[in-house]
Amino acid sequence: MEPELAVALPAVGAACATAFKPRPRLAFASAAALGVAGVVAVILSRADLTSDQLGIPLTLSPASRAILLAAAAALAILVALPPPRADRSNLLRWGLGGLAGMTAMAAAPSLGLGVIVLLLLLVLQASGTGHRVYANRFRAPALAVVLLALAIALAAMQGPSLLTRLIVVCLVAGLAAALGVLPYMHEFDPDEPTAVSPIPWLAFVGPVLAVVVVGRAEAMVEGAEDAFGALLIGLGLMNIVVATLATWRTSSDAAAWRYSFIADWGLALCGLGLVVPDGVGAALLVFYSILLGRLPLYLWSRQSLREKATTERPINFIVAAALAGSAPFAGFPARILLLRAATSLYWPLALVLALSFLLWLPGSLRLGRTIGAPTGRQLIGVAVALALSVAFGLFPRPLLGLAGL
Amino acid sequence: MTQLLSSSAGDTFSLLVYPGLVTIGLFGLAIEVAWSVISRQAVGRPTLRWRRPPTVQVIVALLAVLAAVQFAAPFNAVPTVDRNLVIAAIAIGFTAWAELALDPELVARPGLLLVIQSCWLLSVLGPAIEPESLRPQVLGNVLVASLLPVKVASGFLYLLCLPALMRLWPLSPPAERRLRPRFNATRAMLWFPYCGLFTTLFFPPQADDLAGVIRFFGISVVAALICVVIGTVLARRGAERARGLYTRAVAPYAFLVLALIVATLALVR
Amino acid sequence: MSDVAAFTAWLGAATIVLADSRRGLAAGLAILAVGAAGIVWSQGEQGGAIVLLAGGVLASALRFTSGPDGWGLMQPGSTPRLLFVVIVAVVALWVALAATSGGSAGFRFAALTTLVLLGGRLLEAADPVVMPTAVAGVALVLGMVSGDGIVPYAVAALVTAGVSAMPVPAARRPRGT
Amino acid sequence: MPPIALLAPIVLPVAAAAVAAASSRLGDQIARIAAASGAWASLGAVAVLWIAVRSTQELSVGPLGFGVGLDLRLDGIAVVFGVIALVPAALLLTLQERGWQESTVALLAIAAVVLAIESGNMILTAVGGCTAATLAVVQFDIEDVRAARPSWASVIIPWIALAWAGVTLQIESGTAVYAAVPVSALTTQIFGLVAIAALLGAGIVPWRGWAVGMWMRPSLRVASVTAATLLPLSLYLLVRAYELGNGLFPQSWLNLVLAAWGVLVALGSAIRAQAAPSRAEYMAETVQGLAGFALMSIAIGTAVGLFAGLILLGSAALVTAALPLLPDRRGPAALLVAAAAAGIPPGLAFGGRVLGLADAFETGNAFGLVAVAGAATWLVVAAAAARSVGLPAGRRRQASDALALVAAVLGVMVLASGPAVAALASLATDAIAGVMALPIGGLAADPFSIITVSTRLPAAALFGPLLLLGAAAVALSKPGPTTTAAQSRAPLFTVPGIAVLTAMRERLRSLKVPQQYRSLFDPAAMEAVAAGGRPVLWLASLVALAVAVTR
Repeated sequence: MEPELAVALPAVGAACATAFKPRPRLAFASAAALGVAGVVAVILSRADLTSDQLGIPLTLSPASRAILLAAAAALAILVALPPPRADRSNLLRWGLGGLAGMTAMAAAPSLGLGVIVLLLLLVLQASGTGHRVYANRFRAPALAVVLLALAIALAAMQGPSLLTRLIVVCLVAGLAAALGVLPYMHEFDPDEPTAVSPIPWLAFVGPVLAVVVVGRAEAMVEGAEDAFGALLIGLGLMNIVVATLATWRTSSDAAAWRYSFIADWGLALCGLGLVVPDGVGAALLVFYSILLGRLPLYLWSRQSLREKATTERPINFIVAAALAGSAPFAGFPARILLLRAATSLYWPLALVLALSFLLWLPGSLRLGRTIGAPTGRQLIGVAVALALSVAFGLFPRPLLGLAGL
Repeated sequence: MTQLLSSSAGDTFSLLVYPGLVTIGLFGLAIEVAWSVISRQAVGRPTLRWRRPPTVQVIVALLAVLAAVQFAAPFNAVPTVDRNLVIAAIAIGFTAWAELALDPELVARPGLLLVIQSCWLLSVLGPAIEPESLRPQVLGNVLVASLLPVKVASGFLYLLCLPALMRLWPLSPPAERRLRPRFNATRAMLWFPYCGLFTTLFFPPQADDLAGVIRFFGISVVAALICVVIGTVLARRGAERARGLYTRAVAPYAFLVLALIVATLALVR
Repeated sequence: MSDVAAFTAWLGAATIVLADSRRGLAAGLAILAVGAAGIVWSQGEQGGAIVLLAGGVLASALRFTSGPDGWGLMQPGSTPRLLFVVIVAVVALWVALAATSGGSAGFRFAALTTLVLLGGRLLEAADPVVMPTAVAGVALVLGMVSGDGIVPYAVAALVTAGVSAMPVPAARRPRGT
Repeated sequence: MPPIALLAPIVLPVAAAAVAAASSRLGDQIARIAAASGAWASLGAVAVLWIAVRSTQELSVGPLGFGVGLDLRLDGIAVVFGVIALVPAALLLTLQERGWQESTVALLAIAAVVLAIESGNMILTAVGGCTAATLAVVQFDIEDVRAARPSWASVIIPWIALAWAGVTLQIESGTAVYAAVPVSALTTQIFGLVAIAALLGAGIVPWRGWAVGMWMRPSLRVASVTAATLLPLSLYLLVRAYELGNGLFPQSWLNLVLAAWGVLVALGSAIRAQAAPSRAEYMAETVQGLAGFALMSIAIGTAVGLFAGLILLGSAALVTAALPLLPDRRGPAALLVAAAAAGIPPGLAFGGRVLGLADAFETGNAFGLVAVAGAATWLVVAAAAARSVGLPAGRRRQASDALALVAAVLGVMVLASGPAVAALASLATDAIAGVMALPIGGLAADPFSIITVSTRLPAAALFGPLLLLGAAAVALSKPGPTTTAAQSRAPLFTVPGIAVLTAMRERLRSLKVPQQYRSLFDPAAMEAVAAGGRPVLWLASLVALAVAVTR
């Protein structure tokens, strides 16, 4: 019963937050209580437990479960220490809605059902009040859904090996389009509320979606695993190089933050493409650092981004180091795992990756400055994010163990 | 501890008396007089009344004695195994720079001096590369045919560099613009280190007897006199000729010696 | 039967591609639902077919209630869309009959042609009413291709109806990046 | 001594950093006291741990999750490098005025350096080193964000290279634990990565790198602590490479190349020093010069050479601690520190250089040529030091007389400890024996002399009396006249070709895309296309991906 509850409770929580909007306290209390209950259900949904209460077997894989917990933790941090001008119940509404969808995608027995849930999430997000044209908000995720659906349809057919390779293309391109990484970047408006911007695809829903798609893809790309890995690595490298340089050089600080998420995704895609456990572990650590580091820091920087206030205080440099993936922060062990995975497969790839790690530095210095001079709850939040990053950077074993690695 | 005290006593005697401070002083005084005679300059009278010596002379003296005790001089109390060519070469090399640091008025053209000193260092250490030994007496004893060309070439380079290193060239330092000659105590303390090292490196070590002592100091005096003669000739030819000799002749010759050392190394291996 | 259903599904998707107003879009969605349900029925999933048809028809009814009035079929400037519809049909037919096997040819044709047509419509459209209609169609097709047991069909049907029930926010001029 | 105590040298500075940060509201003095206490406590912990057992101690806490365990190992060589890194760092944190933020970050950096040195495996060393390098950059920016500092990339590259070497070792031999890696696993490629880490980790390069440039900052607080910790840490990697190779590098030519590189570094530093327009710029080269000689000595590949390298690193540590304490004005302190760095006999740097050069000669072959070059470089160093006495100060820093006195005392310590070099050798024998075989008869037969292949260095018997005589004679002597700065400013010599190289570099830097082609390389336009959410681009990408995969 746990997976069903893990989906239903946050969904009901989001619904309560919406329904009780006129009474913010009640909305917050009910959504928070149901959200906590949903997280408990996720914790209780072990990989070896399959529930069939609704007529379909629902299971949470260890990796999905670990990322769901990290996403829930990120949401909890953001609700406990909300960014300036952010409404807690609104944060909860969007966060719990996303969490319910992510859990449903992760628990779904087939990729098809997962994609249907993805489609629902995309419609829900597009229905929010944003600054971008409605069609533009819709377009890229909808393309992702179509491409993934095409992959499922092609997988249901038999044919020449070319067919499997087309499935590979549809899966990888669909995943990239859903995330909004290169070459399928979503349109971005710096002034748009984060919940309806492309950021949630990159920083909240994306990790679970990637784990689900890559996990389900194994059966669909039989015989073309090499092409699947190579395509993921190729896209990953392209995203690393372009996005790190763009983070450094782009004119808008908010856009720089968006590119920095994409650059991290480059690392994750390389890790997923390397298919060995070290690569997957690296990708998971990148996901953790996105969810528990980069996303909260981005949200806490929004105020100073609006005010265009950049400072050069110690906290800015330490945040920059954390964002750059330097030791002792969480990015460094991810990079070490990636290096080992790449070296074990093809050492020139490790060389390219090692050199690419340096591209994070200039952009991260820029992003660190945009945090401004945090005070009060923001300062506590930044300190918590940095502390978590150091803890995972020095001792990531519990996180990887949680994901079954 | 007893061993330490006894060897310290021996080394202290070597530093202070033979072949150290006293020997350096007497040798230097003699050669300075000879230089003044040959170059027809009145030697300045050393002032015999006690006065505090300038720091520069003290430092130069210390470096000189440190170098001198490394020599293969007969009756040297420092055990042969304790002598080290690098210590001797570097200690002598430091003397010029002690002067620049503590009394820059005494140093003419330090840049050129550095070039010449490098050439001299090559002539001192070059012959030690193939034997792979730093014992001065071992290097003096090298008479292997295949190593002799390097030894001879290095010895010649050593003699060419010596007048410049002893400031016998006509490039007068800023402080020498006075008419009345003065006794150059600093230079006097350098005669034995340079000439003794030449004898040690390029001639077989002498036995610990009177004949050995006479031969050792005889060769050193001859080296000093050759230096004095070259210096006199340079002084007559003028500053420009001297500078030309060292920049256009000695430095290229040093490269030739280096090439010879490398070739010998390659051939012997 | 599956061949007729496949043709119907293509017709529904083609109608969604060629229509710009609520009547046309609703009709397209309904026809697509019939075609998809037919395909599912032909695979022996009668329950799923009924659920899918119900979801599609409900979505079509909801679409009928909102959006610009009229049919808006093949309005001036829609020739490229017409060509697109025909070319996709021909290519999908070749792929379904000559290049692939497994399942019925009707299923293969219907899946490929509807997904490509609806995908093309999603990329090309700018109207806030067209997008959810095309997405609802995609949900129907997703139910058709991934259904296994009644639940996936029910979920797909619910999502199809839900998407059409979503309010369409008024579009604003984009700012910033 | 329980193995868990091996954490103490790392935990103590971290705890002190926490105290320093917590006491921020109480003013910087408390933080300064905490910083000093933390650094000294770490040093004390290392000393106590070693003295209590006098043998290698190990602690394995278990896997950390990224393929390595928290393996700590305190052996002799780790103790030696720990002391060399911690003594100057502790001195500087005690004597220099620092804000609480700087003190906190400096303590964390020190803890990271100790972790890197105590680490039992290469990857953990890389983590510690990368942390220390990152925190050094943070310190530089806290101190003065406008002043020139090492680029972040340049200090991170070596540690990424080391991490790569570590994971390659894991793949090829199953482990990166120093004590467990099979000798055959240290291939030339892996050693190349370790060497890159060692050379770039402390900026040991012949040109004017960040290791020299950081000494030109208006304030030397962070530069001194960074040099004190990162220089020994970097050369420590080469020593560990000896341990991995059972006392040898994978190929003997690697020893020669590294030794030659060391001489080149020292020569480059000496050439810049002899042309320095100010004393500040001269002093900026002193540590680099010592580092070059230390590298040359360590690279020779013998126990004597390694010991000489350690002696030179020790001298560099004391000079590093003295440099930021020197006042601008000329005086005995500056003279003593310059003399100590230049290797005036019978100082510690003199003994180290003599041993290194002698060892190179006795190793034979091309090492003899390297030794001749090293000796010539030493004379250039001496000339530069002599010239520096008359140079203008070049910086406007105020240093109290008390600090100047401490600097002078440190200079005297370097100059006066030459006679003790043999005693140090007998202390370091066990440490050196842990990484390479000692010569027959050991390094030092007794605490008074050091045995090399062809000679014996009678450190106590010769240098002792010379030191006493020198001290007495200098005390009785009369200082000479002072120089005029104008004379001293002229370089002793200029290297031909330098001007041409500089001009070429400037020309390369000034190269730009011609105006008419700039539109082709407009990043903003490219970004607009990529980020515009354009379906045409997406479809084109889809086709490209399909073509790429189906070919």
